[in-house]
Amino acid sequence: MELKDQIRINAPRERVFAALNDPAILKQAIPGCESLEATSPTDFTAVVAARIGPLAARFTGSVSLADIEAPVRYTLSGEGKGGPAGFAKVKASVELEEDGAATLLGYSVKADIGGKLGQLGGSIVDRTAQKLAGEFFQQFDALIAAPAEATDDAGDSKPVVMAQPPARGVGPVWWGVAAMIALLLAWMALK
Amino acid sequence: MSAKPDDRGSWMGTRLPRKEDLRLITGQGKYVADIVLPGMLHAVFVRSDYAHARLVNVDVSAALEAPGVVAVITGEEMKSHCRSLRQPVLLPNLPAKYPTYYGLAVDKVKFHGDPVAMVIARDKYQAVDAAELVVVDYEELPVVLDPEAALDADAPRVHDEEADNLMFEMTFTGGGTDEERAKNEAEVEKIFQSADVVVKGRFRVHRTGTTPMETRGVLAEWSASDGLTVYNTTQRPHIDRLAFADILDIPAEKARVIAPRDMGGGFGLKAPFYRESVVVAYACRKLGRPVRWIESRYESLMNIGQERGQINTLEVAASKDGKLLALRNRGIADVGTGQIGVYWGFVMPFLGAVEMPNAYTWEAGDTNLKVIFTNKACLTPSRAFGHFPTRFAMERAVDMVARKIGMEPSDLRRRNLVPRLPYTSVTGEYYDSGDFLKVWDNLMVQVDLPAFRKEQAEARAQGRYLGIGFGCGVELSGVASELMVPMENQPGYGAATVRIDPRGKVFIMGGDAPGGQGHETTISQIVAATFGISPEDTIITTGDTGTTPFGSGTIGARMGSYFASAVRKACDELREKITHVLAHDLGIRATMEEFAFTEGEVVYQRDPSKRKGFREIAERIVMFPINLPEGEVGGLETTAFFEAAKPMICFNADACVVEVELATGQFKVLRWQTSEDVGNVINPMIVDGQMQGAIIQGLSNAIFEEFIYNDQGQQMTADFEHYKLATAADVPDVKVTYASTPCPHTPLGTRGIGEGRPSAVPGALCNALVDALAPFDIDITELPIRPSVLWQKLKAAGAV
Amino acid sequence: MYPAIIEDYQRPESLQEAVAILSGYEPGDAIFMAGGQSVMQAMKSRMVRPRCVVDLQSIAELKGISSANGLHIGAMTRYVEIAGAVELAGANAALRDAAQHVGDRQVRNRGTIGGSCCWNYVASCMPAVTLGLGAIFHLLDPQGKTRAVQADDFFLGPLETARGDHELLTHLSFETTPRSGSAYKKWGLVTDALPVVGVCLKLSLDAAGRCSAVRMSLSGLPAGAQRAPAGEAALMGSDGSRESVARAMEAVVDSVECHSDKWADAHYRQQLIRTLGQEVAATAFARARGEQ
Amino acid sequence: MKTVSITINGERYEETVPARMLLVDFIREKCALTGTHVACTYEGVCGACTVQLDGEAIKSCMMLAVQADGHAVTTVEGLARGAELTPLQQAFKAHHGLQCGFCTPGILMNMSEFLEKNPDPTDEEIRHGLVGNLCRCTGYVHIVDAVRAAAAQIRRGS
Repeated sequence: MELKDQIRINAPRERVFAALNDPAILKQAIPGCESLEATSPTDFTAVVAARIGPLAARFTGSVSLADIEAPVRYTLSGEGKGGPAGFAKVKASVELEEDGAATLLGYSVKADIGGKLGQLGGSIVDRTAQKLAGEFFQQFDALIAAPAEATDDAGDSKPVVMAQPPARGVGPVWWGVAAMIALLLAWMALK
Repeated sequence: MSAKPDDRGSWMGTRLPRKEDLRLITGQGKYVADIVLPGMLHAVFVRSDYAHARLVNVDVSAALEAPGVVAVITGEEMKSHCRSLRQPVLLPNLPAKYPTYYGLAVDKVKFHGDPVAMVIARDKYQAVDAAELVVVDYEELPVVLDPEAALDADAPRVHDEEADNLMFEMTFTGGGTDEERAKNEAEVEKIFQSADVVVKGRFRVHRTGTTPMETRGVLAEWSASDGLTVYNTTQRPHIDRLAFADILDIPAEKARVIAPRDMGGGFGLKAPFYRESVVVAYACRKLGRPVRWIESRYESLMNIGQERGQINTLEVAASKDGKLLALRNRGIADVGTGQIGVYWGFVMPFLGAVEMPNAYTWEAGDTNLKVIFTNKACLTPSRAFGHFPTRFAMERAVDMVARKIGMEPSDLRRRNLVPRLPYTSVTGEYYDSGDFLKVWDNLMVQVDLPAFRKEQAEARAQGRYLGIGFGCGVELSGVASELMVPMENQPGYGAATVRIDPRGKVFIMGGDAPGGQGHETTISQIVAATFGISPEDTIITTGDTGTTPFGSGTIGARMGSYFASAVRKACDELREKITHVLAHDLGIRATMEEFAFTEGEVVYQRDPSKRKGFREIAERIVMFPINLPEGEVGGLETTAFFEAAKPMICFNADACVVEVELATGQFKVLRWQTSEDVGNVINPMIVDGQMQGAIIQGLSNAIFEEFIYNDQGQQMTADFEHYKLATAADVPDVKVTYASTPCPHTPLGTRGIGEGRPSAVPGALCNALVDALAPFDIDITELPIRPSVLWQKLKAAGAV
Repeated sequence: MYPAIIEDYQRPESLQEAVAILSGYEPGDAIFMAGGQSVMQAMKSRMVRPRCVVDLQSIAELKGISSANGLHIGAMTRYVEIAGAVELAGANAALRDAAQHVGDRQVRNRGTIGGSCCWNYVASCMPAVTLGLGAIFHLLDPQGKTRAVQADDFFLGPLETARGDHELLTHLSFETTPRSGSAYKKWGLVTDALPVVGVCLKLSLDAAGRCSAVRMSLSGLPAGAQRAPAGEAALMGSDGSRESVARAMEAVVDSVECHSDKWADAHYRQQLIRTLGQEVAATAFARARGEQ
Repeated sequence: MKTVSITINGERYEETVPARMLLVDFIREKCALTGTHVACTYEGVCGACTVQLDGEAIKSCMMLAVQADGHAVTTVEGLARGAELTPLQQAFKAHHGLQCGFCTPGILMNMSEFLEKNPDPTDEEIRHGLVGNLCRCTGYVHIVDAVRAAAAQIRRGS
């Protein structure tokens, strides 16, 4: 499965990159994220309790970062294990581009799923992954763009959630995790 | 409803309802999953999620702690306690790379579904619970899936110990030396250069198979005194017995295999020797308790039943008046891991290549086959063993020639059928007997082609697209030792023990193991006809190595050819003895031929007042063996063997009519008509059923079924929601007719039938579709053929 | 295979009892079992591992079709009953079209309309048909409060619905509009398989025989049951001519996302939308005119 | 564990079983009625386990045993009365409607209810009725013949 898109985030590039490195923000943005921990400067684990409709599962993912070129780009590879359900592997790259005061965030993800997860995932894998990626971005945008909007007097202000400065070296784990959850959910979404 | 013997009092050729049926329609059948032994444990396999990975660690500690768990077996344990499955008894005498492998994966997993561990628990639900707790640490390796790419020098290797992924290569034409083959290639090339017409296609057939409704099952028990007894869903119990003994290092007399009397279909899938059986047998010996494994459908679809899977690049040269001249084929078979004993995945494509020339005469041929390892499940035999793909290619190519020269495909076929037998094909296959033209002409009478062409034209004028398609096939009627010994390292002869008891009841023991073909009924008819008794008075036992004579199993249409012939031979030996004693008792000099066995009596035909009841003479010989002719002893039991000097064949031809809806490419098979040479028919009802079943399997394979691996080698079709079998509402009625020629090489003139029968189907079907859409000039060279594919072709041709 | 351990099984006899049992569990830990023809697949493959199964079979109020005061169908009404219900004509005949071809006889003898809609599998018929017919879903919560949800708001995407964790779907209600007809047809590779694509159409005719109201929905696509507003707009005013239907279906094809899988590629799905659209339109118009 | 009481072929079975036990396992293992078969994993597509629940054909692998508590189940063992086969069973024998017999019990249980609902079916209706029962041996031809013949026999008899 491949996902590729570019989205516009209402915040300057440095800030977007920093937010992508902020476990607190990411934890809030990732649907169902229970924990997000760095095990080394470039390795992270996350536990996500995913739920779709009647189905629920807990999923453990690990992600490694490479080619970090702040605040422009990085790549990551991750693997998620769903126990007897199978596994998911993710390779992703992201690139941030300045667009005035905002940032264009381009991403491409290649994910492979295996075991029962993939066999029963069928054709709705992409859709579910896209949906979750969409949810993530919506939340992410809301979390980091809100202060800027507030200062712009741009209507309803949203709560400022950015509570603490980015932890050093914590990378954009959301990628792998979001895609992996998506895959897990796709697996579960089958009859 | 009960059938009667014919006018001569014979049961041969009658539509006798089956002896098997009463127990099966009342729920009294005993399949392997119905057998329960005291203290029986349940086994579940943990299988690889990866198509290719190194096994870093298999942690069974949590599983061992789980409720109800008795043991967990790993590959390391199997390797240190048992031999590999690469045992001489399971190795063909053909030059191929034979991987060494064990009951469970060791070091590496090589396909998605490779067994890694086996969990044994007191309760089957608990066994599944515990299997989830086995933690396997994999180090993923790159996969090789495309058989052509697998030959690249830098392709990942499926088996580390081999230099490359080329398992087997053979040229089937031209002779034994490189020089002879090169000369042949040049000669074939010359024919192609000068031929009026040449057609060429890359004919790809997907992975599909036959999928019996009963999955595999193994129940093994161990006793210190008797050794190992295995109830196994197998078509060849006697070979299995030797394999168990060799692999587990058990004295052969302490190994017994019983194929349950009721087996839910085999179709070749149950003919190999499987590694799971070894693990179950090992576990029962280790634990001293019976262990049973019943395969889930999920496992079955991931591990076995995958066949076909070939790409044949076939060229045919012909003259403009429709004479087929030469064929040239380059075959590629994607064999998967090659890790299935007896067949090793490559024996099927091997035979498929041999059978490619089909029933046509050729001046020359040049055929080569490469069989290639990939990270997929090993091909397993399935009915139409290896030649479903080659025959698809040939039957399509023949139609392509006909279209190119503007000839009716049926006329072109008839013109090129081997006119007289025996005949040896360009690949060296011997066709012993029969009359292909008679079979063909019968088909054409059934079909009435001129009437169809008229119907087709009228329909087309109304915007309806009907088409007719033909196909035919030479099939092996059993497999002679001449072919079996090199191909499977096993004998081809048929063996039967026949015993008559003092009540005149006849017991027949055979080493084969049927799975629904109706052996009990068919054999009872032969025996009844031979002794002039009722089929009710016969008892057939198969499948138990402890009580039956050695046999190679129920494979390759051996029933009507070899087993039936052995039974007849054994009966004849007993008739000889009976008439010898009877003549002595009657005080006459008479030969066996002068007696008739009829209606429960043995009658001296020159003086019918001289007669004796079959039961009485049986009782006399078995129970009162005194005053016998000189040199004769009491008892009525013998074992006979039947072997044909040369391979034997049967022949069939198909025609089908389809209708295609242009707007969607959806099509319906309206009629399916066959013509068969099956030799003398023992029970036409059973033969009809075999043919109908085979043809529908062929259709289901060609249209609905497909084993799919994704680009990571993940098997994506492991349940019946994803691997679609045809339902009753998806397939046509099948009308079977006969134009038989008795086989001169079997005592009853019978031929074995059914094994190869699906192979004519995909060609006939696709020929009909192409015929229906002739105005748009489309072609079909790949299977499966589905509405979406047909619609794309119609769209590309501008039809929609 | 076999379900994971189920700690408890309950078979309540009243609606209140049913919602009360479920409310005693964390979301997802207890599930309602209707006909079970989807849930059992999920439990046997261990994708769903409920602690408690609440079997709805003994609640009489959940069963049956009533047309006394508008059309009501109990959530536990089985396909076999819907398939044979002669009162489902005209505006709601599509329910029968669908129910007659769900799965197989055995599935139709167990499977229910409510179970199917609450499961909302990505490729299934009943969600699309109830959406196409504009059904209203009636939900009951543990406090005894009921609420009615329009089909458009009920289906949130594959496997997700507006039903709250502790709510029970009690019944569905449908409009019985005069001079209306509906139809549903799907295509799958084998007979009565899950839809590769299915089209549901419901329309009402004015005095001149032209479409005055239309709802159209699709099944089998990655979005799950979905409306086809472009097709609806294009069909307004149509007299049912092949040309007008063709235009409408082309609008649908242009506006929905089709996917490729092993059964059919995206282009073929689009073609099925066109051809099935013609078939259901012919039937729906005929039914609206009272011809069927 | 739950104690259930299920009447199978007229005989009441009271057993204490885990809630997760499938009805088909109850029938096969608790009651030792092994005529009902299993041929798929979780998908419930093959129909080999078809029994009748209160007279209606259902797949016993798609139901928990506890759900059948208080109900009446008929399995293939309950079709014949003693030695007397039903017309459908007789027709399957007479028309060679089975080969390996693995799918047959499920087909008999489905078709016997089908014929009660539709005593005079067309071939197309028979084939449609059989969609929930996969058979790999026969190609369905003789099965359709048998059901058609049984229908005629039942109509003549009543």
